[in-house]
Amino acid sequence: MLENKFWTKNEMIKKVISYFPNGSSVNLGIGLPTLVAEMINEDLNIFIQSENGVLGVKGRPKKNEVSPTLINAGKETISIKKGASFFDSALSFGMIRGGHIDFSVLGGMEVDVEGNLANWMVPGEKITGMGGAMDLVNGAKCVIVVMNHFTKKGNPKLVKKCTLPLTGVKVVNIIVTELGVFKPVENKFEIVELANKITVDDLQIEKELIK
Amino acid sequence: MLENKFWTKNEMIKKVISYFPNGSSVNLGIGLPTLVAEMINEDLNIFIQSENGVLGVKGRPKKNEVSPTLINAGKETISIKKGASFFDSALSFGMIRGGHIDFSVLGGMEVDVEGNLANWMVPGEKITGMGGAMDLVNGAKCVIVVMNHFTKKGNPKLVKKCTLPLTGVKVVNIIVTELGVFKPVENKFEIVELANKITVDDLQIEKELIK
Amino acid sequence: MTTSKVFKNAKEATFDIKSNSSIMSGGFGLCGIPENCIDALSEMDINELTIISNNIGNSGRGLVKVLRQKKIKKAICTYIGGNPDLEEQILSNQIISELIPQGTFSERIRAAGMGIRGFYTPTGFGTMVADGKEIKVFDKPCLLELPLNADFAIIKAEIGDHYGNLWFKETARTFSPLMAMAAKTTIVEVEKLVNVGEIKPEDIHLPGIFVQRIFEGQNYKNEIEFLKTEN
Amino acid sequence: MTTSKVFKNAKEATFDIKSNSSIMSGGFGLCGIPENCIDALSEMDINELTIISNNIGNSGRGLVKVLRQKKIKKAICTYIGGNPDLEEQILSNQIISELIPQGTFSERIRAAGMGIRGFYTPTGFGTMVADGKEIKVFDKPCLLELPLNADFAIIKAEIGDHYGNLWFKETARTFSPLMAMAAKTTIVEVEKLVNVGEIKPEDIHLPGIFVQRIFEGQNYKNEIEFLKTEN
Repeated sequence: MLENKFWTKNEMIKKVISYFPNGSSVNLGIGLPTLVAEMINEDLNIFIQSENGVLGVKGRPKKNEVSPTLINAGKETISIKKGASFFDSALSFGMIRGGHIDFSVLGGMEVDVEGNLANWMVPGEKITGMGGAMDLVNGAKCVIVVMNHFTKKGNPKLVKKCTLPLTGVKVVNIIVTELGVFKPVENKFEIVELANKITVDDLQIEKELIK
Repeated sequence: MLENKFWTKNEMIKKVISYFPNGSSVNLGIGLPTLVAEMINEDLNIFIQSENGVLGVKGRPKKNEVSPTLINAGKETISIKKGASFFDSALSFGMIRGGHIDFSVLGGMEVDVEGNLANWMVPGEKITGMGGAMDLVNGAKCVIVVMNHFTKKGNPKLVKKCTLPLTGVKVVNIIVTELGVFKPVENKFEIVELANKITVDDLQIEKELIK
Repeated sequence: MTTSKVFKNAKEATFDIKSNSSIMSGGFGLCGIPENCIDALSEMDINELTIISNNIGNSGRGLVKVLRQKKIKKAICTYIGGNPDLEEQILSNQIISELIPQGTFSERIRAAGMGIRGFYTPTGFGTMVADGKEIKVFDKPCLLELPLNADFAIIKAEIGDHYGNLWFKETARTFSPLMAMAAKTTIVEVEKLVNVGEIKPEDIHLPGIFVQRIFEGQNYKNEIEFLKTEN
Repeated sequence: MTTSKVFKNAKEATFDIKSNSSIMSGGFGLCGIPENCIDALSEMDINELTIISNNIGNSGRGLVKVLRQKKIKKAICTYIGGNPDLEEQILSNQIISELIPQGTFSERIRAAGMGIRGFYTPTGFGTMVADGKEIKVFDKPCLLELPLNADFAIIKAEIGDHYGNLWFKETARTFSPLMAMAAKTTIVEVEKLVNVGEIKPEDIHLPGIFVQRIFEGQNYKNEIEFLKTEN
């Protein structure tokens, strides 16, 4: 079974976290990326921003500390760490768009060799909306896409050219899937690392797209 | 003596204040206009803004209440009233430029029949700088210029065409001098009111410029 | 001219909202939404509304109440995930929708309030969002984005005073102060209405000059969309 | 990579300011100015500075100290009244000056910090300020204004914590938070340095993400330019 060789979600998130230098700032997208807030080591002194207006997200609140006005961009209850701050959406996105956030970690539907990302709609079928994703990919210093390697139909999401409506053009720096870590470089996917016992064949990415 | 018929500074400021409806918001320029803050009746419930970042200026502080961090745009110590707020310069000027301030009261070197205003420099001689004046004249709903009627050389400051570098184009609504109240209307100065015993001749404005 | 901004309740404060009005509604998901004003809208005999709101309600609640009444002609928002009613009305063309990147959404609303007539941003370049927009190259190709304003803003704050000075709790601030700046008439509901002078002048999040009407709200649900706790 | 932003004093915090650096300096007149950093500049062997500050000091004090040392090559400011040293150096062409309307000055600095590549404003249309600028007509003719950034910002706050979260007193806030956003390296001096967590998260005026260095200042004069009191 190929699945047995896959990284778990926690292992994928650990790969993501391995990119963060001490003291850096990170915005986490909805879904899988929010796991970062729960798994990160406090000693790293990372400041997690959520675009609904908070810098200093810590993880989950204790049951008796839940507040309906303290949520992340996924509308989930959160807790904050010492030194956290709250602000309005213009400042929040200014922080993002002004280049003050070191890492944006977000999900993807497709990423292509040019670093183009699609993650907000499937025409005629599904509209999620771009939310803050278009701002994040153009504003953060480093964009990490963390996603399943394959679509529900079994096709790889790492493609030659995105077919879905784009979120951003030439914006993705790093891709983490359950099979490995990749970088779009010179119109190919550079393999940074593969999960244990995963082979290049397992990726099901066209050979000429692999660097 | 012509001077005996002039309005005093206090009378000029009273004329200015007579334009403010209950509850309106007012920005005061440096110099003479700041008298408004000292003379205004509290019952009028006017909110005075100073562009250095305060809404709710009251007047002068008591001696024992002076604070070096509580000043107006003229760098003079002030006091504030209940309901006052402090903010940064971007919000302060957004308040002005976004059309939220009802009245801008400021000084002038020249105003012409088109409502053009010059009040920030005399080339080669004197540079005051525009400070917030260019923003105020384009942002406030009503611009009131309060100034001496004559230059030091004795020429009227109400002119056919400004010769000094402009602060704003077609921006002045009302002019208050020690001789009267005027409005630039259809390329002339409409006389709204003259000080007691002042005649049209006393104004020394060219006849064809008077409506 | 009366200077009192204080109203009794949502019904009285929203008296002049009419069919075809454009309305900005504050909050994020169900957090910080103007519950009383939304209820008032749901009880009014109006339609063809343009609603400008990050989510237009979520999970069947908030503005979804008004959406299901088919009172909304046009929805201007940034995110539809978690709002299946909205997604369905959009996919079946029952509603006109305009999806805007959230940062551009915030900045366009701020621009309307702050007198900025247009601004350039790289956000959306090379995507559907760029369709029909003027492009100018700075360090990157950028889109010209225009101010977004409205007839009304309905927003909620934690504390407000009689002049309309506001203070927001935790992440409930979001778009609300910006919308207050951008709307012709801003209607604020607060958990707690206080006298002027009770909020420290440095700590006021929105000066009252941007607020036209204020009232103390009732029966807040303050619903949590996704409750997540430690283990 | 050390994560501590805390420095001992102005001299250590300004160590890498060099000749030809561009420096934004906060405050309005003498109110809220970074006195310690300005003193440090006056003691450094540097020149050809570009200074971006509302007044470049006033009444012989503040940045006038540096101005008189002829260390300033270019002054970008909004107001010269009350600063005869600056007026004289401008009129005698000893210094390059750029005078900007104060609202445009604020907004250009904010734009640099917030990633806005340009914006349109009617301020300055038909004046010398419009010279050479692109004009576009919206409801009124508007000028295209560009972001204003700098290598360093030196600012002062009343209270700051170790992460750089800041709180400003009364009217001392002015341009300082905006400059912190716009500069590559922001150096903050505070009356009082506190531990993280001591400023209420809602009441932080500037999140620490915009601050690179912070220290507790000494010997503040906090001079009053024009003392006016009741009768």
